[in-house]
Amino acid sequence: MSKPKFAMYWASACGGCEIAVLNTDEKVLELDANFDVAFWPAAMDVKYQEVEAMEDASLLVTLFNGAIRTDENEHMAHLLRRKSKILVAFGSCANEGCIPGLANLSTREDLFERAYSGPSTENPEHLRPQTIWRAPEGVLTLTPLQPVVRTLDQVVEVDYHVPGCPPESRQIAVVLDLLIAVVNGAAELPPKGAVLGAGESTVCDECPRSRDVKRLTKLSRIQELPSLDTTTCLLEQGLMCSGPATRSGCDSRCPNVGAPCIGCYGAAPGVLDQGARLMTAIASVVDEKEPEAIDRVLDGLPDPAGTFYRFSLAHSLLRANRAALAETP
Amino acid sequence: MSDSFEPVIIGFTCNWCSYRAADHAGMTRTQYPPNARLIRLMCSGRLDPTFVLKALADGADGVLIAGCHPGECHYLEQNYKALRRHRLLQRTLAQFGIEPERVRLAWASAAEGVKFAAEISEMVEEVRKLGPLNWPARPRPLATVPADIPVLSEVAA
Amino acid sequence: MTSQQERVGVYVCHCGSNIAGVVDVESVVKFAAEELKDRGVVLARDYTFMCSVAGQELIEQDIREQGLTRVVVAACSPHLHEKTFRGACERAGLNPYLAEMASIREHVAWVHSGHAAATAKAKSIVSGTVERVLKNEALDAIKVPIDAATLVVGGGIAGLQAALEVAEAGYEVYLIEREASLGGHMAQFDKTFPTLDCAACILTPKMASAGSHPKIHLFTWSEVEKVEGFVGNYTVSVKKKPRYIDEDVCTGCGICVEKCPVLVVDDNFEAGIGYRKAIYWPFAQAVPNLPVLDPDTCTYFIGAKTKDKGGCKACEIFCPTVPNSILFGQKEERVTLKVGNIILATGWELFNARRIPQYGYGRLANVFSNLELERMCNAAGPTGGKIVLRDGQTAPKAVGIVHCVGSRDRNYNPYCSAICCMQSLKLAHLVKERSGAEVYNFYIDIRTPGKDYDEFYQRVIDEGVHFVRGKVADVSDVPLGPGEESGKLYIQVEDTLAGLQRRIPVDMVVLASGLEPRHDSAEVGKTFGISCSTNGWFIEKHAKLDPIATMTDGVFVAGCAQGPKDIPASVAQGAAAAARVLSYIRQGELALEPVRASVVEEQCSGCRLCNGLCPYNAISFVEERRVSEINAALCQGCGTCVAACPAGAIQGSGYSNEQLFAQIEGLLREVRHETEVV
Amino acid sequence: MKALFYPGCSMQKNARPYLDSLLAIRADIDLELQEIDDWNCCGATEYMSVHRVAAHSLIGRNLALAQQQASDSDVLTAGCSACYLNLAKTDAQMREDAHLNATVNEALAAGGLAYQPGSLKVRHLLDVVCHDIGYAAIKARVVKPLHGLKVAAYYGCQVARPDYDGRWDCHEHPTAMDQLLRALGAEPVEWSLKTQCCGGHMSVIGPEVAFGLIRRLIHGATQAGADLVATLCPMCQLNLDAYQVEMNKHFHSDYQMPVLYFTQLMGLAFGKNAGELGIGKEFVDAAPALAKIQAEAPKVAEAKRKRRPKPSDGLPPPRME
Repeated sequence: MSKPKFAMYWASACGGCEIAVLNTDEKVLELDANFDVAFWPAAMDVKYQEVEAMEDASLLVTLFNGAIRTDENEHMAHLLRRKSKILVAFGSCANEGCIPGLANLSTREDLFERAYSGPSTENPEHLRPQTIWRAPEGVLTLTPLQPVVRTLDQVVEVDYHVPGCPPESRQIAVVLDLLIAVVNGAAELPPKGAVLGAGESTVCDECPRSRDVKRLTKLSRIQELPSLDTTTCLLEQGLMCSGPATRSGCDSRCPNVGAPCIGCYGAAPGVLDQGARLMTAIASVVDEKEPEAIDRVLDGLPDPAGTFYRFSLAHSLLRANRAALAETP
Repeated sequence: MSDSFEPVIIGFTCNWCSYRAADHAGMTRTQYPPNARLIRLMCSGRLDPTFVLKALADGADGVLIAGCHPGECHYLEQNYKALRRHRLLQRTLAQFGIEPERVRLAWASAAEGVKFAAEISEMVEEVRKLGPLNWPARPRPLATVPADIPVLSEVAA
Repeated sequence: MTSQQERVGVYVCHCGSNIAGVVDVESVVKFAAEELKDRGVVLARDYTFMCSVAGQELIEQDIREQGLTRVVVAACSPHLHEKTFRGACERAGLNPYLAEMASIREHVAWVHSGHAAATAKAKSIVSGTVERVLKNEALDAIKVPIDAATLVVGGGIAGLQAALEVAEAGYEVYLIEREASLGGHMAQFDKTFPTLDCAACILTPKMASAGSHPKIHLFTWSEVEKVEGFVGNYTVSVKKKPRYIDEDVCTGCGICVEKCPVLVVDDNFEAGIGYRKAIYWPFAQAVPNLPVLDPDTCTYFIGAKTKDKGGCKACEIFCPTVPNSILFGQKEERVTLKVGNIILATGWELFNARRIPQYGYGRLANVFSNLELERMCNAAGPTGGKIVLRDGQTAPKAVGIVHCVGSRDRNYNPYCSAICCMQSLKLAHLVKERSGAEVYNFYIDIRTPGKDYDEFYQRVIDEGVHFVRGKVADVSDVPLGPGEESGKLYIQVEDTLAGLQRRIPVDMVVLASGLEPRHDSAEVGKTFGISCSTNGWFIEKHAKLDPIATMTDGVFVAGCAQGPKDIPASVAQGAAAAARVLSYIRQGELALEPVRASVVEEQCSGCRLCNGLCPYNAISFVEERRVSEINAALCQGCGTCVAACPAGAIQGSGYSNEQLFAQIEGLLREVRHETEVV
Repeated sequence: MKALFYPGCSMQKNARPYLDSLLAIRADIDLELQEIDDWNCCGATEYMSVHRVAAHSLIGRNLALAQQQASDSDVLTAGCSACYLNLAKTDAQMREDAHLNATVNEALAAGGLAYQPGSLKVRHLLDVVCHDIGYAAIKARVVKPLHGLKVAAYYGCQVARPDYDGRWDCHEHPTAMDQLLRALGAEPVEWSLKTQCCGGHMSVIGPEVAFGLIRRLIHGATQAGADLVATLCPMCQLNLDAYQVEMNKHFHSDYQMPVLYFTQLMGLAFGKNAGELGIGKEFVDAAPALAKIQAEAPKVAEAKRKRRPKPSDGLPPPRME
């Protein structure tokens, strides 16, 4: 019997998810032993045309990482959906837009302006990337940037979600073990739509720091604090920690080493909008009553949307800035 | 923007003051524009910013949050939580390009039907001036992928 | 459960023409029946009066015969008839919390006039309510036991009446009075209108019975500091201010008062026109019969504060009791009481006429307030009942009584103080009877809507009292021309009946200052969890149908604290409040709305963010399991923690996220659009 | 403190002592006045009832010029009550009435001007002196306290009412000037007629009506034991002072109540000489009254220990608190 086929694809993302899979060490060998790796651009040379030539649903499972930012991303999402029995939104980008999703607060023009005419760019001719370039050697094409970043499940149906930026290697191993077990008939697939490789509570559940009632009178950035207490809750020390509103599963990696959680595992189960949960939670414990005094505390959060929606913007209720959305067809 | 634009406003009111202020406006036959549709909460402290985001994302042009006057909350001081959330929400919404007039916080006691009506009238006019928000709906994927996916090189060309 | 499995019945009420006159009821019914069919609406009906017995039976019948699992009644405000329709559901075997009301009368028909827009709004409200009710869950009312002990705050006539009624029924009453004696304002009056019986004669027996009643525990010179808990189970913290008197030893002989050498103006009981000692009785018939020492004027206390040594101590020296009753070192005490219900009868304050400087009060010697004149008329007052000018001797030959001072005036208080017309007529009668002076009343309208009140007005007219209809512009001691006599007070008024300006010279002006809420009524309201109207009076639960209860269950109002009223109305309201409390006590337990928050432990990470948000301290942290927990008995259901939980781990019954999200979607039905990616 | 200044016509002529005394004291109280260049008549009290739009436009021109010339301060002050009220009224009504605003600005546009209502803070001079300079700063400048001088503070009808921006403690019975007088060392008397009418232009149109009103004020001040009346308005000063003589003739009376501007009293307390302050130009000679303060201020006798009240003294006296 031939081995079931496995694919992994990298759309708009940094590549960290790919590294995280490799970081599972010998688990990759087990993967190879149980699957026929049919398509994995980061690991092997396969052309898109070869994927297009595959039979529909011939891939058992595809781990899709990266957001949908370009026409090419969208095309590959459709293609892989078609060729895969199980499509997994793998990592924060595919699930909720992640850091690339933050670009949704700006229009494409703003982004180009920043990238190609910003203070650190030398570009006196105001060159901009072109989608088609006719060179003497032939026509070069570059996939067009879409108006906003979308998540995989806003483009195609997704079977499972593995959150994290990147997903913890320990958790990836759990997911791979599950897949291998399913292939060998030792386990059944969880219900469609399930979140794999994560906990059911929030980061605080795993965070060892001691905690008390919260009364925020000042919010600081970490570099502004002279020192940090190593054992008490970071939020209580005035740091914006996203832990209370972020799905558990990472073993509270960041708070463990004194860095506040930035929310990469996304919203807790059943939550519609992670940013709104952070917003309401933080605002609720501001210990002031007068509007001016409240504002003074909130001034400690210079970029609320970027803070609360650092990872989940593209998947949030509003998804993007109004001007950027206005460019969508 | 056309003159006939009638904004749709979702109003979140508390059971003790602002919802009763709306009742009071009724009892005193205080007329105000019919653009606001009210939802009763027990307290403005129940106001979850998610409600506001959802209302705006689902087609409302504005959201009114109304509670008891500061210091007069039926639950002692929960309306201050609404105040804080509103201020943070406003800061966040600004980054999404949503004008502050679209999300108004108002205080009205059970006896202030006239004030409540005036708040709605003012807000309707302000939002009318801003024009429709018309937030694009969340994309939902089709259950099936089209059978004929074009070859990528053709898409790019 | 999905909407397909639910069977929703929608009922649209005409409310006579109240709703149907503006909203196209038929169209709303059609909308519900056709467009909301796929949402689970299996029948939609309209009816003239849904709240009528027939209307309710309609619902009951449909539940039984059509198998409705959810009910929506589009009618008036839920504050009026939610209970009615829930009752109908319950009778038909449907959990009452599976019914919802859509307010299309108060929120639509009564406030909008355009038929099309009003009908469209009514439809969206119905749609929102249908979506919401689909997410409703069957709930059971929460039962709480009622502590039979009752707190009455305020020892004026309204509070006395309430306390006596509850105590007579055999239940404990704690009666708290801020002043040193029971009696309130009524004790200051001489006669009461319209019968002119003496206030003391009818009040003091009540004070005495309250003072000696075995079931009434008196706390005078005391104030309520903190109230915690909820109906049936309040914990009240009372501050007892020091009297500097040993209450257990003092016999009330009065030697200390007699010997005290310090005489100060009594701004309280004597309203500023009489004197008292530094140690004093509030008044002769005070209950309890104990003096009180005022450390701000007592020579000993002033000396102790400024020169590190006391002085005088005459009271202590002459006190005949053993041990000595004078306790210079007495301190404030705090007492904690457990009660089931609270009656607030905190009364009123007099409008400060200095705020209208053109009337000269506080500046011109012979301009008096009505309360000052009450004391002047009183045989036990500073002038022994004689009507005299400021010099204490001269009888006035002409007296002007200015009505509506601070009342019915947009610059001060817009409301009618209700009692000042009758009080002014009474004072006019007494002044005329005692001094023979000419008496002029300057009024806007004379309001005498009580039993035998207008008869009294006619009597005063017959006695020769003058009535000038017009608002007084100015009271001045300066004559306008050489034709006017010096030494008089001139009342400048437009006589609107004669159509001319008048300047009437008098010797004495009496300002019928209106009633105002206590200066700290907002704070007191906050302590007891109730609110004040824009004018500062405590808000009753319903202006007509429940002028006794408040929005806070178990807290009732009586007397002028709720709004200006005369003695009979105060007594009636005091008794009514007592009856309401007795009804609760007899029921033994109360059913409360099952709107409560609860923590889903599996989702709670124990971040403790919610812990400080509850004003009732219902949220606690369980160290062993590292989760937060909500005490359902303490939770009042505001939902603040539900909205604040960052993990979405707190659920709110009755107002769940699912219900509210669904309602938002339903309300936005016609503007909501979902695009699909192609 | 800097302010734009609208002098108005009275201060140029009959109320010259008001202007002179103001100029004499402005350095002492650190008040820098920038006169509006090319100002015109305020329309006095009558024009508004003759033609509302024209009157507002006339005043609007002054406001527009002031707005145009404003550099460091948005405060526009006037010493004359009528000038002040007209400026304040036009500003307030233009703020409230969009139609009027448009009409006035249309008229102003013909002269190349425009006024944005609300852009200036229109304030009476007394308001600026009492509330911006402040009593403490004034008291600190006093070198010759007016001890022993009893003064009736007279505000007239136009300053405290209708009080568009809520600047006065009480409309019927204001106390700002009383407090100012106290800061100068004088003793303000308590009297009923602080904001009663002085007769205005009735002294010209219907003198008998004016005489009655003037007499009442002068009698009231006399009855209250005042040595002189302090005023803040050229019209009031003119009526009470110049027409006092006529009034005496009319009633066969012999009141001698001097009427000075509050700025003149400030000047005296600041040690300026009377001539510099325009004192001496008044009809009713202020010299006898001012003689009280020429001498060394009488030593205030050590207050005798207050006698304990006895009920036989009559009822306790009335109090303002």
